[in-house]
Amino acid sequence: MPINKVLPSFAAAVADIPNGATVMIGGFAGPGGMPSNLILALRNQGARDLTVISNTAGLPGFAAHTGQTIINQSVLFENKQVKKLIATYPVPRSMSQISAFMKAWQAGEVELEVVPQGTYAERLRAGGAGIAAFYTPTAVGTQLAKGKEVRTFDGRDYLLERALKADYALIHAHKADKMGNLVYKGTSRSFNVHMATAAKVTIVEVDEIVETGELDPEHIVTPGIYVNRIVARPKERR
Amino acid sequence: MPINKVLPSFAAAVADIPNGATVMIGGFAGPGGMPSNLILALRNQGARDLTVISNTAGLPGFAAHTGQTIINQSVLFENKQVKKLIATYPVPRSMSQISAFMKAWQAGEVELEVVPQGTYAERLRAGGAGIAAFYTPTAVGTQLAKGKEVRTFDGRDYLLERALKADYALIHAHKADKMGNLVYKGTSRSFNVHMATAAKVTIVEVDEIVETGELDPEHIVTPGIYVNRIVARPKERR
Amino acid sequence: MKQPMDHETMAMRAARELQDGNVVNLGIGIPGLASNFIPEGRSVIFHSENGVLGFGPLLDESDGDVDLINAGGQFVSAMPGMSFFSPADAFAMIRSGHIDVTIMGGLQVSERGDLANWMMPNRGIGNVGGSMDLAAGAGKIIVTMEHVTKDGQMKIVRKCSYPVTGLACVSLVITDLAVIEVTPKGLVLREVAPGYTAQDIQAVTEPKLIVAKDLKEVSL
Amino acid sequence: MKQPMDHETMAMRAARELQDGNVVNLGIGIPGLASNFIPEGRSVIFHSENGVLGFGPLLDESDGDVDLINAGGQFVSAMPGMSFFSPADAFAMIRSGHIDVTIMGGLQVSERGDLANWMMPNRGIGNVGGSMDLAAGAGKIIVTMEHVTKDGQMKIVRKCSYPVTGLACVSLVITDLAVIEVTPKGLVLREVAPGYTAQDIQAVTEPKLIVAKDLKEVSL
Repeated sequence: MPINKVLPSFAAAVADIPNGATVMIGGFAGPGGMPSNLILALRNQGARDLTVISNTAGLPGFAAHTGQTIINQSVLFENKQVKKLIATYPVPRSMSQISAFMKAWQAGEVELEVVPQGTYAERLRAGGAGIAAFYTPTAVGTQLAKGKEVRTFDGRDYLLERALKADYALIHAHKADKMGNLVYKGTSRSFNVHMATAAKVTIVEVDEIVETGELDPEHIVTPGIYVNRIVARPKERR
Repeated sequence: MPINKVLPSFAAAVADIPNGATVMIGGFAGPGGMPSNLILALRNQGARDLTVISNTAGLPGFAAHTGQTIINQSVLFENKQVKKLIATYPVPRSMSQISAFMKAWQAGEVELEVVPQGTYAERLRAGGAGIAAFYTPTAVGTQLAKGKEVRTFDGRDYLLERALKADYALIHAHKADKMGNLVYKGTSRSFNVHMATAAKVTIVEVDEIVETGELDPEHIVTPGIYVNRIVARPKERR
Repeated sequence: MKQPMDHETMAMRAARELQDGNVVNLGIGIPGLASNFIPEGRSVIFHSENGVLGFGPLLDESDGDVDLINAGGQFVSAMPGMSFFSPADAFAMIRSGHIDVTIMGGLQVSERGDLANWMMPNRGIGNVGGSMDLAAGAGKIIVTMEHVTKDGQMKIVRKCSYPVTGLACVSLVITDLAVIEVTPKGLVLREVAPGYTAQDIQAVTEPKLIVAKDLKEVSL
Repeated sequence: MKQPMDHETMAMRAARELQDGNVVNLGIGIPGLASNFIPEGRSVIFHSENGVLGFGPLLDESDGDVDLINAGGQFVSAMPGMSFFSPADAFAMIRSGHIDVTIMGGLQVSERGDLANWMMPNRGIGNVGGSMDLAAGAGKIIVTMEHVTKDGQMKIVRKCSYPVTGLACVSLVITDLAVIEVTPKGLVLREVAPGYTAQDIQAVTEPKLIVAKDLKEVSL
């Protein structure tokens, strides 16, 4: 049977995510690369007590055009589905902006682990690469090093950091073929590419689905073996 | 000044490699992706006591067409320029074939460190990623784990492995633009792509040099900041 | 009449283990031949350590392209859906459990599934290549090898005397004489080559074999 | 007459530190403005943590593309030689020393070059983003910030009281009042804003400043 991972709806793609699951959510922060329709489907599906691994918790207006409607992780906090967030940039830049996450965090409803962004990227990569842990020079001597092993190599101190893995990854790519090979667009590649490799089930929202063979083997960024489910955005929501 | 890293000759590109340098040599094993002209230039240049980091020590006939002349790492062993080799597949597959490296090794003229290929790839990547060391499940319980720290994460044993770095990398790519952005061809990408990031000075032999801007930003595999010197193969030797 | 399996038959038997949609890494030699015998109706994606997924059948040298090889140095063909990537990415796939099955050659397999296949001790030097990474990371490890060495030494042993490639990693051993499963209880003899009995196999196998209740002749 | 530098002037001064061929990462705010003032004849390659190298000037929102942003969420322009890659690759570049210069904002800089810029303790929560990786990995770290806070607190201090981003990592501090170099011997006052004396700067700087023999007015 030719491999075909395309599903008919975002709802079908996230239907089996159970309460208590660990879910990676891709993108960087703005609308580019954000799997908005999958996030919305997870909001509507209602799974609770989620651990969310995501660069931000939703930043209002980040890298968006004025008036552009942006659906991001924020809806999951508004809907009280998240018990823990692992992120690098959890709150709006300005202290005057209050996000749904910030409210939940202030109310003590959600736990937070802040990770330096390079360590976060590397922990995701390690999760998808079968590497249990690694030593990085980042954050040595800071409060984010608290409780972590420090070790000296060649006269320099490094922190031991563990791999990040998840039950599900919700990501966005530009194009997929039916086998799940993916290409991205510009800086919207971002964390999508690492999360695809680090989750048991990777679900991709794409702008366009093409026939297997249409993507140049030299240009494929995420090989299809990492992808489990593909759903195309309706044209009007691309 | 527009950046232009193109040099006129292979000899000029390797002229400053000193005795005792650590040199990575790219490619996998066959002629595809092998920086043959740079290797030949290094042979002619004559630097001695080199530590060579390379997947093989030159495998006669590997992935080559009958009668095809192949210049590979072997010439450096023939010319007695190497004091240590770090490799995954150091000798010919058949016990009846004797390579220049094998002779030198049997004569006690060259030291050998054998590394599992995945660990080798990951050590190269770590060298280019500022990661000092990492824990991998590969080789636990084997003789290649001798002297290495074993540590248990989530009930599984892992080995601690260190990054590999070098003074110089000699690599092959398909095309370069003048800033040093690189694309490769098929499976000839191989270790070239990791070595480019892990050496202080990366020297690239390419099939073709194009103007900066001609390579699609989505398709560049090695960004130009990793590349120091570029030399094009003469057309008849591509 | 006793009829050991030839290499093609062993490869055919190994290929039967490949399920629809499996991602598969094949060693050179007998394992590589398995790519010619994928059961009808099953899509299998081939992976190689040098950085390629989804390639097609092996090519004759004259048709081959030096820029499209597998890790064994064989020329392979292009297929729709193929992709290229770095060796670090190729081994990331292996270690993270994305390779469902690997078929490898073997020098020795032990009772508990330890594998030795990277070094002939009498040579004093070995080519490890990707074997240890596959032993540590691949989902199901199938070893295809002769049941005994050319000079009659047993290769299925209590404990490997050759340097090991990985510990307790082998799931299934397919030899010219038998198909043997590695289980927590020990080695289970599942199938024999035509004309062979369980006793025949035990005679050339060092550890005590558990004979499957439904022991049968190898079928393809 | 005393004339503090405005943000554009601070950015101009910071831009003078960028050498031909440098790979440069700019934070948002004053650092980002520096991209408008690269000295004539110098080629500088801009890097951003989200996975892009070699982009051009910032774009107005109306001209921007959501698929071409920097890590600060600003729209940037395409340039010949630009490349896209993953964040893990972007931070590999940072940690491995391939970023020559980074210009960042600061909340506090200590005598020995410790930097605090990721968390206002009174907020109780911080956005670390890529700041700690840049602090650990970038070649030369330039901090641009006001010399004192809005309510007159000193920001160049003996020891940071805010949570630190990195230890002994800052090379140069450019404030609205002065240019100060971090050296093994201590902080060296190199340049002052028009009309300011060394005493003026010392009065708003907690650690003892070493006054450069050739102390001069900031020149652009």
